[in-house]
Amino acid sequence: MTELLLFSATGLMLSLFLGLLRVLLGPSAGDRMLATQLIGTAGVGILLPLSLLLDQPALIDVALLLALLAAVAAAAFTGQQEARHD
Amino acid sequence: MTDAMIGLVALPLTGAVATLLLPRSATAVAVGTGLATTVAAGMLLFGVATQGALHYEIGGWNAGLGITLRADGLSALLLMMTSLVVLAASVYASAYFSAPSERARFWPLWLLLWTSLNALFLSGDLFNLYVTLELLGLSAVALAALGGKPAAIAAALRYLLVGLLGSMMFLTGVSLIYAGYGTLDLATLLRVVEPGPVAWTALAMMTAGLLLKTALFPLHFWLPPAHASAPAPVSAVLSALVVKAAFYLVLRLWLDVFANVVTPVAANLLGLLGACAVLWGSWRALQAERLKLLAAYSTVAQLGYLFLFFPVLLALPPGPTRDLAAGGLVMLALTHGFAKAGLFLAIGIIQQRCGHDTIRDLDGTAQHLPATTFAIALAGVALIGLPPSGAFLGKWQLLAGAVETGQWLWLVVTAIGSLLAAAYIFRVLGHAFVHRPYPNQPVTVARQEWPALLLAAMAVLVLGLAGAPVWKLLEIGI
Amino acid sequence: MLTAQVLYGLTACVIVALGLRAALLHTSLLQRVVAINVMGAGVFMLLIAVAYRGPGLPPDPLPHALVLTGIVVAVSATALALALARRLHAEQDND
Amino acid sequence: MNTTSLLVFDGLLLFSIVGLAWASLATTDERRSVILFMAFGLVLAVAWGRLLAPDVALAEAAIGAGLSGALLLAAARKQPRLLSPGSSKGSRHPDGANVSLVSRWAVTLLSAALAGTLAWALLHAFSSTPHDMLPRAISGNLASSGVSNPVTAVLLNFRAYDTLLELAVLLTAVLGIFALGQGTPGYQPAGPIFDGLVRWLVPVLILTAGYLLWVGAHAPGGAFQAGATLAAAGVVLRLAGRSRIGLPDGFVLRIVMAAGVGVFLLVGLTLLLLGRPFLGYPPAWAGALILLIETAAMLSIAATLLLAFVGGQPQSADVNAAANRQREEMS
Amino acid sequence: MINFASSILILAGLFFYLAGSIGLLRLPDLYTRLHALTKADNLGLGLLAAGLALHSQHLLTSLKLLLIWLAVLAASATSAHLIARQARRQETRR
Repeated sequence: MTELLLFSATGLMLSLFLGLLRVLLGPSAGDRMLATQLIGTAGVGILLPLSLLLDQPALIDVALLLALLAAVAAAAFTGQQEARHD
Repeated sequence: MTDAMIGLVALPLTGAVATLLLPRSATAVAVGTGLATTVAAGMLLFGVATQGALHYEIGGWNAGLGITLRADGLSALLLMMTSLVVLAASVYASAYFSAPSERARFWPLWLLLWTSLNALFLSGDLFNLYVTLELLGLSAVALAALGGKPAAIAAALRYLLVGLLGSMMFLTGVSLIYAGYGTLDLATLLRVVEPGPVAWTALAMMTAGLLLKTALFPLHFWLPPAHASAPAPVSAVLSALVVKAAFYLVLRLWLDVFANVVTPVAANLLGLLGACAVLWGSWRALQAERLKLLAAYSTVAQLGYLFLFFPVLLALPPGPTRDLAAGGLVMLALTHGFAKAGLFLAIGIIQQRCGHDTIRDLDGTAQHLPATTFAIALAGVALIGLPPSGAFLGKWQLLAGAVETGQWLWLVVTAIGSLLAAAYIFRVLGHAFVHRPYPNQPVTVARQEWPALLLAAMAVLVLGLAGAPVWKLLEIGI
Repeated sequence: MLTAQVLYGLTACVIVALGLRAALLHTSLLQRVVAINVMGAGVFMLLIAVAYRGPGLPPDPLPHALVLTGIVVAVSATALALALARRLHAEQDND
Repeated sequence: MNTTSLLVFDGLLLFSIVGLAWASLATTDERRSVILFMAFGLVLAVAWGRLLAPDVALAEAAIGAGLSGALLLAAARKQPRLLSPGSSKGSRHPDGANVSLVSRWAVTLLSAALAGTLAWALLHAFSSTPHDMLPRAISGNLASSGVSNPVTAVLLNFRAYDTLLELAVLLTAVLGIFALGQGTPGYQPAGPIFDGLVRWLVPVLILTAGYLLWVGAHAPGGAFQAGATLAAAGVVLRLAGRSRIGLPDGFVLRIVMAAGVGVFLLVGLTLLLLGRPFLGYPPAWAGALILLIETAAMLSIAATLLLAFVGGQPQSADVNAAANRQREEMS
Repeated sequence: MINFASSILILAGLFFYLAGSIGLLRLPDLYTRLHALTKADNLGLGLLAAGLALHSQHLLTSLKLLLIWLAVLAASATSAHLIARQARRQETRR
């Protein structure tokens, strides 16, 4: 099981890293936002196996907080857009 | 006596909370708190003088695990100066700010600034020093922005960013120290620190951050606009005390905690920067068109003196001669603190009564505001370093040290700097004493003029004529 | 020496330098604030790397506490800087 | 554990961190810079988790990736191009608006030298055996600290004085912001998608804050993380255009702002009067006193951060409503 | 048995994550990337969370994992909506 957790954490990290490449490559703002979103979900995902792997149950709380705040951030963008255009 | 140390921090902090909750009686609460804090500073000074260096373990945890407050001669003297200057400026401010909303904004921030100064002079822990530096920086910026004009806001903003950069550098050094030595307690560090990559780099980072905060040439660019556009009592405290706090830390680190890490080359570098600051600051002060800007550039120059003599101090062998020179340096810092605070307060009166502070248009001020002009003249005596001011005594001891170690360059710079200071002070007084045939009625503004006069007199008469105890106290400390 | 400690510590040095460089070079105020925050993150990373004692061993809690204090101080300063900037621009728009 | 695989993980993580820092500092687009900074904060939270610092990871998630981002984003939005002191009178930086190539290179070299020097010093520090005096002292005294989470013990007991001053820093910042005048007007009421989100996000955030406060005594968490989470709930409400975002006003607001410092001082000074050292809790009472201080601190922190987001004294609900009505009429 | 099931779920989650990010890098335009990614990472996180919940067999942890998934779903739905609308607006402007 340890190997599996290690493998999945590393794989998710790779996924995050690929998202970073898309951020750096662009080209459009939409692409960057999409990539940022991937970084967010991957970041949340990594913490889950990491929590078991390192025996740190609190990392689940970190993931929860990140997920909730990702929703806040998304809300911030949307709210701003809705206020500007509707 | 050790409770006085807690009082020095807890009293102004409690006052800040009280003035926030009771804005209507804020002035009374603040001045009352100020009196109590000054009594605490006096008690601490007495305690240090009679019992030697004091320390207090907060929470009862021993040094290392907890945070220890420490007071020796140097910190007790600076705390006393802080209390007197802030108390005088508080009395002044109670008349300076007239609108209730202005007062409600001013007092809590003012007392937070005082808290941070006291906490900084007392702190015996590197990370705690970082927190006090940030508290000091943020409260100073918030107060400097109270002027409300775009120029004041812009200057405050730049002041904030520079200060933040400085404290980040300081924190980098602190982290390295923890990495290398596993402790943050200054007294423990004094025992364990040794020359090497960790100590050198950490000291360099901390010093660089502090020099940025104390505005040593060429990192002084932010100071004149920030100090010149703040309200008068704030300018007084910024110039007299806030930059001094960073200087105190450099002194503490270089002469005390890291004394065996410092190299002569580094000390000479500081001295050279100080020399440039003296010359450049005095020159710009001479050219300044506004009084407040003159005072601010003069601060740049006076801070230069404080660093100019670092190489002298470090070249002298530890012993009585070095103690004499160190006492001279502290005396210089104290004199400048009182004199500059008095000068800024006096300039504030001129600004309020005449509606401007343009030097060219000051003609007849001596007839209009005699006491204020006298305060400026007294402060000027101290800034030039004429006898009997404390600065004269201080420079005398330091120059004796420079001669003894054969460092003639500092002698020359001091001479030029003093001449330039005389020139800019007499330029102001020359205008102020021009006799106008139809002068404005002489006015006295007691609640504002007394603080200015007393501070200036403190610099010239008390420190100059009765300064011997300063040297006595410094034997307990540095 | 612990490999992870060294790796994270050296990265922290790079981030401090990146932040300092941007803080000195950027002309946009907002980005200067971001740069100082990045520099701060570098210092925090340094401290947390110092605290690390290896897998399975409890880390030194003291640097963690220092970093928590540092984060709160940094966010306070950021908030004040942004408020000052907002006021400054409002004043300039009025002119 | 197989350390080589963690090495791959670490490598990717560190590349991502440096890459995001670089990307967020290299762009001249303020909005992009802020968004990348938020992503940087998120990845940092993962790194803190990896280095067994879950307390810091929580704070980074709540403040670094969350509230700092919201603050910066609000600033980047309202002044899309203006936020440069170079363009304003009397605030020119010596670099000027256009940084010359020479100074660019000089600064780059300086920074590189700094990185090298720091690395050199750090490697020296790491090469000696780690100093375990303090960690041992902390775990040795943990039993009498009133809490079992060592980080909370350091923050609220061993180094409580730091935390007191830190709360004073927070208070100073918000007073400084207040002195600059009124906050920005509220937002317009949001559309339906957003409203649906708000309806469940706010209660969940408030619950999470309570959980973090309570759990801080024995597990990662505490007043700071909880306060920031609570503030995030207020931020969401404000973004949704609600006129009430959970902030009291007038005297009550001032009490909430001062509560953190005030309660801390009250406890410290009361102990002094009872003949104990300043902030020296009796072990039997330590847990309760810490919880009391933390609750007050959480409220102060939440109010302060929310006020910072509002940008000054909150305008009263009527003013906001009037502004909204006006905007509706205009559109 | 439970271990086996949770392993499969975790691996499947990982697969979707990686597929999504490779799609983000390789697919030709924003729309296809958007669709690939939002599906992939939501599904990926869901499977991952399910696998770990099965593994931990702890009620509070499982609840937290569920909440994490829901929050990410909401976040990604709102931001996907936003990105799509922005892109559409830019196209109509062209």
